[in-house]
Amino acid sequence: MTEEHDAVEQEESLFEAPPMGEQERMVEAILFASAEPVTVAELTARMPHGSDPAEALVHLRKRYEGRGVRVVRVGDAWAIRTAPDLGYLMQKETVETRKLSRAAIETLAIIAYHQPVTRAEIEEIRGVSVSRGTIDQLIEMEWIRFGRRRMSPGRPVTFVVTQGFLDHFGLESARDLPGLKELRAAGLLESRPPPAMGGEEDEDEDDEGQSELFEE
Amino acid sequence: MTEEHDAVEQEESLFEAPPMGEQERMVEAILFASAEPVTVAELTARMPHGSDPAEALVHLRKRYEGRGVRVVRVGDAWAIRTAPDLGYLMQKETVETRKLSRAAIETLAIIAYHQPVTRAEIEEIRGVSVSRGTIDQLIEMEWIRFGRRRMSPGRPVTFVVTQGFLDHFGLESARDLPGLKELRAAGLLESRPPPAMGGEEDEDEDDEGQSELFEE
Amino acid sequence: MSDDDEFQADVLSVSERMAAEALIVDVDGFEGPLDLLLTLSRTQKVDLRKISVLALAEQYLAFVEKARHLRIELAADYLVMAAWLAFLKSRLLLPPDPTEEGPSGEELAAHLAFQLERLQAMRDVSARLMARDQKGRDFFVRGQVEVVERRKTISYTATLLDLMQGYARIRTRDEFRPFVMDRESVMTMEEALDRMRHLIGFAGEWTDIMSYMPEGWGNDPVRRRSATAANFAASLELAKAGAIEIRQGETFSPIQIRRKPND
Repeated sequence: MTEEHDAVEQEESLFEAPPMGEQERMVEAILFASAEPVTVAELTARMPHGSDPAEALVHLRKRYEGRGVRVVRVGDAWAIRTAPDLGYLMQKETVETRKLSRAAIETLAIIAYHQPVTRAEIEEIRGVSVSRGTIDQLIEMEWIRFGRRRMSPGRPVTFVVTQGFLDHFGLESARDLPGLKELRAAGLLESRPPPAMGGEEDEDEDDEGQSELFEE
Repeated sequence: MTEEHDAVEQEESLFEAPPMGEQERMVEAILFASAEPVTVAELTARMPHGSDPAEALVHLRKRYEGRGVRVVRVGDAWAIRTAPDLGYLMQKETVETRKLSRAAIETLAIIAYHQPVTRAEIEEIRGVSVSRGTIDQLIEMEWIRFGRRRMSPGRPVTFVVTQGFLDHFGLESARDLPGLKELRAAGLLESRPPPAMGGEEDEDEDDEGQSELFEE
Repeated sequence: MSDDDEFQADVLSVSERMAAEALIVDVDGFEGPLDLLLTLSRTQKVDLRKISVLALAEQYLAFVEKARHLRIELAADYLVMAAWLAFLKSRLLLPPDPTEEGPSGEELAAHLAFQLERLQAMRDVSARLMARDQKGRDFFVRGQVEVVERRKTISYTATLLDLMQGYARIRTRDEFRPFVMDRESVMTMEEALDRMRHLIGFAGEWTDIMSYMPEGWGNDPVRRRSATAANFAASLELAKAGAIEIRQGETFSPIQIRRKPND
């Protein structure tokens, strides 16, 4: 097989091989268009007889030195690849704005209205446990941060809202947040007063007892 | 949104943009990495702020002149393609394109040369009705798409050719269609309504087909 | 119309006859009258701009005649075109009648010539277009595409309104609860039926339907109303099923029920 091939090659190489510059172009085009790295044998098979792809590759490789792409060896094959220092261009940054999840909004609201507030208190008020992810997300967004530890058994950490939070929501302070009555007046609450919560006032932040009102 | 973006851009452009040689490398890497043409806008978005990909493209295009691959313009986008004279080396990469019927080819040509053109106009030119399948096939191949509706009774939809069409036929723009100038000079792209049988004069219809061809 | 005689003669020429006959072999090969006309016009072997529309009309009419003679079904549009060309022919042959309305024969002929020239032009450029270097055949795209990694930065946002509504939602959970409590004050007929089925076994004697009031439902007026209605509806169901009997002494007097005595 090889002998036969050689014989054919010798015979054919009697015809003039393309100039090296042309061969370089050919290698360039083949490497560019191939989905897989291409071996020298394959290049030889595809190029006109008498071509010397190995030499063409040397030239081509040199030509691409310092360029945006490089001619690289992959095993015993060759390919054109992005220069490693430009890999970052192959990323496309897109910013997608999403609405905060309901759990996160509620947690944030409780912290804003009740700060400083412990995780246990948040859970008491929401009636469901608060996932770590929700807290982490709000911290990462820099809308909440850790406050003082509560002077109670276990000395739990508390959460408070940040200046970033106030800036985002256009508030001077967390005290500017509308109270329940105002929310109701603004139509944000059902106007029907709950029988059990008749005379309820807006809460003070540190009124721990109030959370009992919200137990299920 | 745009203002915000501009503001950011101006702010950022206070930082020095990379040297043009570097920008050329970046454009090179991005174009090499993509099979689809990349718009200047996308290049701008992916490159460091203050970059001028349009200028980098001029340099890059020159650099690849006469090489095995070329930097080509496709509408408002750019791509690297193998030099057409080396196509014979690529039997392996050849994609078997679906054979188009004569009706489909003529319909495509009519849309390309007369765009934006309505179905009725295509039928007028070909003298036969255009089958749905033909239009569907061309749309599916992403060679044509719907254009604006014509401001005439019934507000018929128009068809125009796509960037994919330009890319497939190696055209920089629809202006580069072969023989376009001659056709226009010969008045063969005018929409000339048949002499009205009612005896009324030909209305001076706005020759939308022609004037709009070059807006795109 | 100086050409008239000349083309009249041409129409009868042997070569054109032959050409017309050759065409008849495959009518389906034409995409329509205009396509056929374009093919016919080639037999004139002149620039399409200098074509004789009259001669063309003659050729076409001869073609249609021949097709009819050979009993070839011609589509309606071929016949429409034939009729139109016959009309055109008469206009071209007769001296223009100044009283007649409508475009002159020359105008009509010029338009037909334009249509043919335009169709031919589109065919020519179709061929030129398809002869261009094509992607995937003559030039090629990058084989090893690098996937542009889309790094999505998600920025979360909320408005003050979201915040307030979120808070309101939690703080008014008890206000929403009445919907649950409402249900607690409601006795459905199914519940009453279920209950009464069990109890009725012991009701051999006439008993006031009100005595079936479940415990704790008699004091709250809301609950009492609901339970009464449910019990009454359940009683009717049971009576319908033949399980109990119902009676009422007079209007507004107590309703009594008892188990239907076994026969």
